[in-house]
Amino acid sequence: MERHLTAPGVRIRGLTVVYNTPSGELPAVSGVDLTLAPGTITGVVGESGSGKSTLALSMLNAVQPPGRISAGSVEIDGLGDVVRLRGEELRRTRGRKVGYVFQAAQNSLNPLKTIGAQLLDLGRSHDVGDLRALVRDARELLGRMGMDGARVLDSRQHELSGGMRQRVGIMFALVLDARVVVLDEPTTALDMITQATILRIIREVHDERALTTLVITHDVGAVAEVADDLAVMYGGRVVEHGPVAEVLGAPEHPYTRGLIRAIPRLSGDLGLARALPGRPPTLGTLPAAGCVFRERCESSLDLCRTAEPVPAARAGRTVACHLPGPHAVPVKRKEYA
Amino acid sequence: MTVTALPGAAGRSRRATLRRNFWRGVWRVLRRKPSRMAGVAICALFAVMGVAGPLLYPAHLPRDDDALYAPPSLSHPFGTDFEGTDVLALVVTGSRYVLLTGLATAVITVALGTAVGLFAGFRRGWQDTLLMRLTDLNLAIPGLPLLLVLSTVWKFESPLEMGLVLGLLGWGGIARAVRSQTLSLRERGFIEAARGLGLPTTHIIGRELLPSMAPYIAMNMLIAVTGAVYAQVGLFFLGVLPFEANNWGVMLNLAVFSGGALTTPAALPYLLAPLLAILLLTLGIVLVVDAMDEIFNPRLREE
Amino acid sequence: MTRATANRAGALARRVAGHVARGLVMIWLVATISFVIIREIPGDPVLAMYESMLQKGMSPDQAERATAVLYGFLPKGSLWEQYTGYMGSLLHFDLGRSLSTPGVEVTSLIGSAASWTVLPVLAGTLLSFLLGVTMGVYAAVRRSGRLGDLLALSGSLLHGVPVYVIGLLLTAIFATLWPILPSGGPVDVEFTPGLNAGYLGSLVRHAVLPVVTYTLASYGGWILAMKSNVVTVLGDDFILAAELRGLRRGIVFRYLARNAILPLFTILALSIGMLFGGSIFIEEIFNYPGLGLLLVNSISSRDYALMGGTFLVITIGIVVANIVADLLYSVIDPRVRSGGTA
Amino acid sequence: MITGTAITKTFRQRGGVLGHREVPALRGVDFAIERGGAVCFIGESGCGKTTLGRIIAGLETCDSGEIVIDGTPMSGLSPRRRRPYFRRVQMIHQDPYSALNPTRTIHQTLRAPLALRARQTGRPKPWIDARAEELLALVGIDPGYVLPRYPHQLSGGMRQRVVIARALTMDPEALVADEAVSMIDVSLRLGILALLRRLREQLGVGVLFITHDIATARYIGDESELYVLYRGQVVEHGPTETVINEPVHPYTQSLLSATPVLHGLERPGPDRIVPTEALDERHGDAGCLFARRCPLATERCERDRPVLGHDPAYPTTQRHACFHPRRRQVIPLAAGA
Amino acid sequence: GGAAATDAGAEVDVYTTIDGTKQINASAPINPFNPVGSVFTGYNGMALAWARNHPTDPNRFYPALARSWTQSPDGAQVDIHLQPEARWSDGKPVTSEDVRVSIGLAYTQGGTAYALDPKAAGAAADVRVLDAKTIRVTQGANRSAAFLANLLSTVVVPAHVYGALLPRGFWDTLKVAQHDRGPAGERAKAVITGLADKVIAFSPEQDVSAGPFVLERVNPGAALLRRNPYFYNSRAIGPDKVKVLNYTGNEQIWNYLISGQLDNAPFTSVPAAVMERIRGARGSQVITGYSPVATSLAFNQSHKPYDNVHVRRALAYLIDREQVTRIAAPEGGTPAATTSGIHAKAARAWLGDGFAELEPYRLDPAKAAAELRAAGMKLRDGRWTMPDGSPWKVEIHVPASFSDWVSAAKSISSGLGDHGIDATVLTAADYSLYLSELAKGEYDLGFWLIGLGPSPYNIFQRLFGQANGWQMFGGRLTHVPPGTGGNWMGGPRTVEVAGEGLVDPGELTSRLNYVSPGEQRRIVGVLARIANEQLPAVQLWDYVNTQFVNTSRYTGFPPDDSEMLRLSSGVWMQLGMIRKRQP
Ligand SMILES: Nc1ncnc2c1ncn2[C@@H]1O[C@H](COP(=O)(O)OP(=O)(O)OP(=O)(O)O)[C@@H](O)[C@H]1O
Ligand SMILES: Nc1ncnc2c1ncn2[C@@H]1O[C@H](COP(=O)(O)OP(=O)(O)OP(=O)(O)O)[C@@H](O)[C@H]1O
Ligand SMILES: [Mg+2]
Ligand SMILES: [Mg+2]
Ligand code: NI
Repeated sequence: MERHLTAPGVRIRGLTVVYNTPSGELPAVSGVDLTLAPGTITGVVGESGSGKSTLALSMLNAVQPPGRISAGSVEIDGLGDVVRLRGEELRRTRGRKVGYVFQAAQNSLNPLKTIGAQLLDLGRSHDVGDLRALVRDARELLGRMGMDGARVLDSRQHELSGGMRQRVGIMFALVLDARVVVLDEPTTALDMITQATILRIIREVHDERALTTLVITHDVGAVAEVADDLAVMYGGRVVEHGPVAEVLGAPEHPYTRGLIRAIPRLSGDLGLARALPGRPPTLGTLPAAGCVFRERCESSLDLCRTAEPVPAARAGRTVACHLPGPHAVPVKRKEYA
Repeated sequence: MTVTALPGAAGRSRRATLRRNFWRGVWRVLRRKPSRMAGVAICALFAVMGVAGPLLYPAHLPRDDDALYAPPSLSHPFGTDFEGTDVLALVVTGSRYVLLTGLATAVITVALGTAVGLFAGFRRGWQDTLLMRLTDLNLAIPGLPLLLVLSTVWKFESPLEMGLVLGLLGWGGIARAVRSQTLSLRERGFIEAARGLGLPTTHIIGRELLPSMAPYIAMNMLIAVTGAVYAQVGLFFLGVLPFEANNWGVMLNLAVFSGGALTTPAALPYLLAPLLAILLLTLGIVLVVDAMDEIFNPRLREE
Repeated sequence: MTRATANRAGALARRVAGHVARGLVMIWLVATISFVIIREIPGDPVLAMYESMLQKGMSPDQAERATAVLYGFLPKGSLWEQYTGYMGSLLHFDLGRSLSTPGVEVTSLIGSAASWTVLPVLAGTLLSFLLGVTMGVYAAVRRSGRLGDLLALSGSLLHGVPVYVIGLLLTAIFATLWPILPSGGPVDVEFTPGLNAGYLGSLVRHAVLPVVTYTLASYGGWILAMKSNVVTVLGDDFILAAELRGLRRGIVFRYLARNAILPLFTILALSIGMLFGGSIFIEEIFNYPGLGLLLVNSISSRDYALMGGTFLVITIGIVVANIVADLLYSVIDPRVRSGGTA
Repeated sequence: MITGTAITKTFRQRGGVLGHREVPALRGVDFAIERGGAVCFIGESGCGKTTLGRIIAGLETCDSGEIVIDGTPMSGLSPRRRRPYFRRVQMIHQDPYSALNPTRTIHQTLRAPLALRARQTGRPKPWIDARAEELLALVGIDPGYVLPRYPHQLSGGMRQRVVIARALTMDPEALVADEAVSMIDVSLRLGILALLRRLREQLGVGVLFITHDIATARYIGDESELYVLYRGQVVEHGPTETVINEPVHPYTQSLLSATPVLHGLERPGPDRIVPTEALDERHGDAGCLFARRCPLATERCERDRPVLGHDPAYPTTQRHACFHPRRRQVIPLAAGA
Repeated sequence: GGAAATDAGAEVDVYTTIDGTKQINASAPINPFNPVGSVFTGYNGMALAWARNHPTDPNRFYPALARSWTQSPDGAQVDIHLQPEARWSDGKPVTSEDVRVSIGLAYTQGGTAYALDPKAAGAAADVRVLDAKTIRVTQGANRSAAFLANLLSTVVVPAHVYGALLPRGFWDTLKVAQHDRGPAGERAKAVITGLADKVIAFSPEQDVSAGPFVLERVNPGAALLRRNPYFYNSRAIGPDKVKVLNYTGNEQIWNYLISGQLDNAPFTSVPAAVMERIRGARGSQVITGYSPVATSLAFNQSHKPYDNVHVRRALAYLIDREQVTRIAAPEGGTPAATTSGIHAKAARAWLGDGFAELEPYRLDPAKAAAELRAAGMKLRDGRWTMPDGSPWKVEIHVPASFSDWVSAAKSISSGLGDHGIDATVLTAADYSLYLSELAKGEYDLGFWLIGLGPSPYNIFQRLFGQANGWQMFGGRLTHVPPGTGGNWMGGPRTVEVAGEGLVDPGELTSRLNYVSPGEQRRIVGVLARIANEQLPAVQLWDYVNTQFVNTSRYTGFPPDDSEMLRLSSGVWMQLGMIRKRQP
């Protein structure tokens, strides 16, 4: 099969997703701008409740009620604005154009059907003419990920280990040759060694198939291992976005800085490590105006209380903070928004 | 670290606040759907009927010798029975026995079922196996047929006895469900933690396990009330229970078998009145059960 | 692979054996309990038969002639002797001879009654199952809408209302106020039994009210159970995952339905077993000659053998249904079928 | 203060009427913890960490072996007599969501054990409420805010602190913290770890820390010891820093190598060994338990099982169970270095 | 179903009825010896003759298989002459041998006429076939006035079907059983009674009937009979088929009647409202006649205070029998004129003017109060108490399954309540239980059937028989104390009767069996007075034989008070009455 070796780019603009709660509609993602450069892996990190999964679901226009996308667009090269898609068109996009690996891939398979049967369902749903070829592809992909494809296709969910299920999830996302892949917490609940393997597979498959990949996780370490770019979310906003090494090596946003400092690490000075003070915000406790992070920020300004910082390019990345950055170098290599 | 000794009153007032908040939460849950209010109103109506109903009428209900099976009228909204007694009065005064039995049965069923289920689930081991076999047996014995057989041996002379027998027959389902709930709750950290802290078993069962199962138990209790009312009215209807002057089931029985309610419309009101009472009671309880989960769940109660 | 299959079959066989063993113990226990209870029931069947014949206007001599012979059918010997005799003949599937239908084997009475019970029970249960399951899915999918609410409420109400209320109301409506259906009996006698239109038509016409009553009485339970199952499955990740893979709605729906129905099949098996005993009210109201009515009549005529036999058969129905439900569960749910810890 | 010798535990799983399946969870584990000391157990999922923790906390009994608390061997005592000893060892559960009864306020949750404690020690009633506030303050949360609330109204971090406070009501001498931070947001993990360290230092409470994330083990404080468990066996033991920096056993090395590298802050260690994924564990119990996954395994490893012991080549504080011991530098190094 | 019935009836004439004596049981054999067998008296079940419904004389019959009979003047010997044309439905003639086999089979079942015990009153001692159509039966030593009646009610079955049931040498064995006093006799008795099961269980493949109909098919809901072309009076039979519907409760019969499905329904109790609807049905007619049964409220005289005759009388004065009957049996009963132990119609015939002299016990609170005071009962705050001041609660027991009795009991208790006596109704789960508890003496007051005519012995044996302590053992009368041997009424063994002195009512009753008609009349008079004065029971209402017929398809039903009314419509047809209505 001949592959087009140009990966599509993805541009999220002004995306706002609200959830309908007893206290009104509250934004879980508000005004997010994010550009996924073609052929890169972008990692999104953030604490629980920061809106990562919501963002990921928006990429397929699949926010579940009581949530809805209230504003913004998700432009994917060759597809247009996913948020506008409806009905059949939307269904065909899912799986075929945009692959999604579920947060809890552990449970993302129908417990009653074999993987093979579910694969055929997938093929039929997307009018794949040659189902044999589909099965062959799937077997190949599974083999590529270090499994016995034939056996896996014959198995049901409960006969597979966590790591295997996760790989089956990845297979489902890729087997129809989707070029944009979204992985939501692909390694949560897996142990260290399995996690390492999955991360390696993600990286390799991404490179082989020329994908544009979004990896969502709360584990900075996992992202750092695979991603090219890193977006840090807090309270429904992307507060910092840039090349992974730079964001980690020289965090600009105080939240990023605090987050990195809070990661337990195998080496380095124990004394420097410190937990972020305060509690992670939830929909209800997010401040209505000003910077969402200001209550936990060690260097918040008066300005932070009234004005919400606008994401701005600085030091080779985009940062949403009122604090002046150390070196204001314009974005060079890629576009970060 | 500051240590402030709190006066004992603080604890008490804290508890009072808790209670107040609880009732406020209940109110909020009920207000969320008007149907729930209706349910509570219906249940309250029946409760009042059971408590005060018989007081509204003389001990011997008046009879009108010339109005046997009279059709519905203003003075007799549901007509009269074979003796010329007002049917509505019969339904109202009959509610006490029916509801009392229902309540007695429900209490016994739930208490027994919960106790067995809790014990089995909490103790595990051979006691569990034994109790579960017993439960299986209880479930395998067909209840209604056995009741029919028993009714020839046992004189159900008081609502309590009635409740006891119905309760003894019906605890199996609850026991099994409570056991599985207990088993799953046991796996929850907080029960294990309580055991690790060395808290007494009474505390663990009474304060930790039971409250967590409260909505479930309360729901079962209500359902058991209806179940008992039905079983009992049904047995009276079949005519195997001792005669009670005013009793819904006896009314059904007499309406069908001596009034010919299913044959001519004349005695139909006499049949329909208790049927409607049962329907209404069911409706009320169904509507209240609907709110039960939210009432007992602090999270749902508050929002 | 073959080894695994063999292992699996072995595990299943062991499971079946275990269930059957436990079921047998249960049946023995129930048989013993019912034996003791039934033998302890006071009441003189012969006297009762005599007196009721008098009341029907028979002359005392005639009545005496008709009942005198029944004394020979009364159980004799000590309780223990009766018990061992009873258990012994149980082993030969011999339930003794009926007293109220003298000279007739209890097994044959039960056999013919069972066939009348099975017909409407099966029809009613299956009908209510289908109806309840469909409506349950609908109520779950539309659970925030008015219609869904209404469906669920109707389910709770019907589930809660006792079966005799339904039966009495239906009879009052369709046999009394607006008499379009026969109010009782199993079939008209004019028609030669067999596969002819008249007989079958009559069979169906007589079965309508009982079956509808069964259906309405159990429909509520199904709709509630199905609704809650569907809501649970809807919350499961694999449904969302299937949607996110772009599966056709029909396929997603099938995933949903299959997973939600699965646990219901075991309840279905159980409820079919239970209904044999629970049919008393319906059979009483509609004069349907099934097991329930047989039991009631055997009790009032103190037909010990028949009473014990019917009771036992009803219990066996439940025990067997339990076993079937358990096995069914392990057969249709692959998670249990493999027998492992998964 | 607490020592365990040769602790074994085998679970029997019922498989039908006759068949039993035996799952060896622990195969002769020795450990010792001093007053105010810290012991960490690490290992993959299913290696027996939780089982060990529960045995130490008295929630489970071992098949053989001996737990000695304050010089009293537990095996000789009746369950009733054992209880006061085990009360000195309190367990902190992994999941702060299920560890608190959702129907009880924090005040109620703390009151019950405190009332018991008051009865045991003959303290007056007012002490109970005072002590509750004191303990909450000790774990770093505001008693006034927390006491009247239900668990669902608190964040994960707060809940875990409440759980710790509850464990402290019994004035324990040791805490068993089973994955106590793995369900807590990354940004807050260090806070809990720091709290445990502070409890060690201030109250002299020993901490048995169970984790699958070796990095967190470092943060439990100085002088902690690390036990690496593999399939119910300790394969390496030594001071935490030593084991992390100079692991000897290939399994330890695999675990450490699997830890993601924070690119930009760190670079991989030179000797990382590629971890092989978990095989079906039902296979072979002969020889070294790790042999099938070990890239270095030889014939001998398949045959004999190495025992945990000192190796003259390494400091006396470090023990391992391997026929091919070799120190490797696998942990990430600082990026700048 | 009604519609289906009329559809099918379009081609053949189907006569629809129900059997009042038993429920249809499709599993039961087609065998008249089986109490629930699918043999319907008068249709496919034939006796030698059919008893007339006479108030006083049990020996009046309509001929059936016996065309005529002659009894010797002393009543010891009866010659029976069979219908010369009688044939079985397979064409074989009905012969004396058939009758002999039937009598032989009857011996295995036990009964009055065919008792193995030769000392039993009215037992047949010898059966002799005189010719193919004549048979002679001789009564044993203990003569009974009921002998002829019992003999003529013998059910006749075909010898070629049932004959094999009697083993070879049966009649010799019977002789031994009847006459040998030693072990051989006992053995022979055992052999004969041992046949009972086999006889009852005997199940012919198909019906062989000498009646006007023969069974075609039976299912749980109904039995279908078709005409027997060989019936001796076949020309008289109108319908082609007879459908006997099953019923489990009266309410079903009501439904059948209202929808006009039944051409005839025998005695059925009916509430007033239903009766109105039935009368409203097209062609529907109600025939009433004499039914020798009455309902009473009987006392347990071994329980206080019912041992006191004043208390019993007081209660009798307080029961408004008119009202009770109106509530419980508005169509099926007439309020008892007094308590005589006899149905009013028979009582008038037996007692003549004496009937009017009996105390009628009309509702009279004042007399009741006087009687209660005479019994030492006390009135406190408007409620009567026991002489010692302890509360008095009248507990009326009824079986729950008889709704008319339940309503009556309720009405009585309400009425007593109105007059200061606390009364409750207690039900027993079913009739079996009721009877056994009653017999054990557990009840104070219970409902009890009395007045079973027409034989005077049967009438009074209900009041002064086993239930009151008098038992017949091997032809000897004994008396057992209350609480034993089924003596629950607990009355005194002897009573003072004005003009008679001290009499033993049980002994008097047993004498009714064999004394001359004149003596019978005298004894009945005495016993009626005892029943009226001593009040072992309060007679509540006398049943009326209410029959329903529908004349839209058939005509020629018997009129009110016909002596045929207790016989099935099959007998009416045999007697040539029922005719198809001409369009
Ligand atoms: N169905 C819902 N109804 C109401 N609020 C919701 C719903 N789903 C999510 N939210 C809220 O939206 C916010 C974002 O949720 P989201 O699941 O996107 O977070 P996340 O970053 O993926 O968190 P996690 O790391 O826990 O998966 C949270 O505050 C959450 O409480
Ligand atoms: N109650 C039990 N019954 C049967 N087997 C058990 C039981 N508890 C644990 N096991 C088994 O014992 C082994 C060790 O389990 P344990 O929970 O101690 O592992 P763990 O190291 O804590 O794993 P995780 O990291 O997943 O928490 C596992 O194979 C597990 O399946
Ligand atoms: Mg998420
Ligand atoms: Mg664990
Ligand atoms: Ni139910």
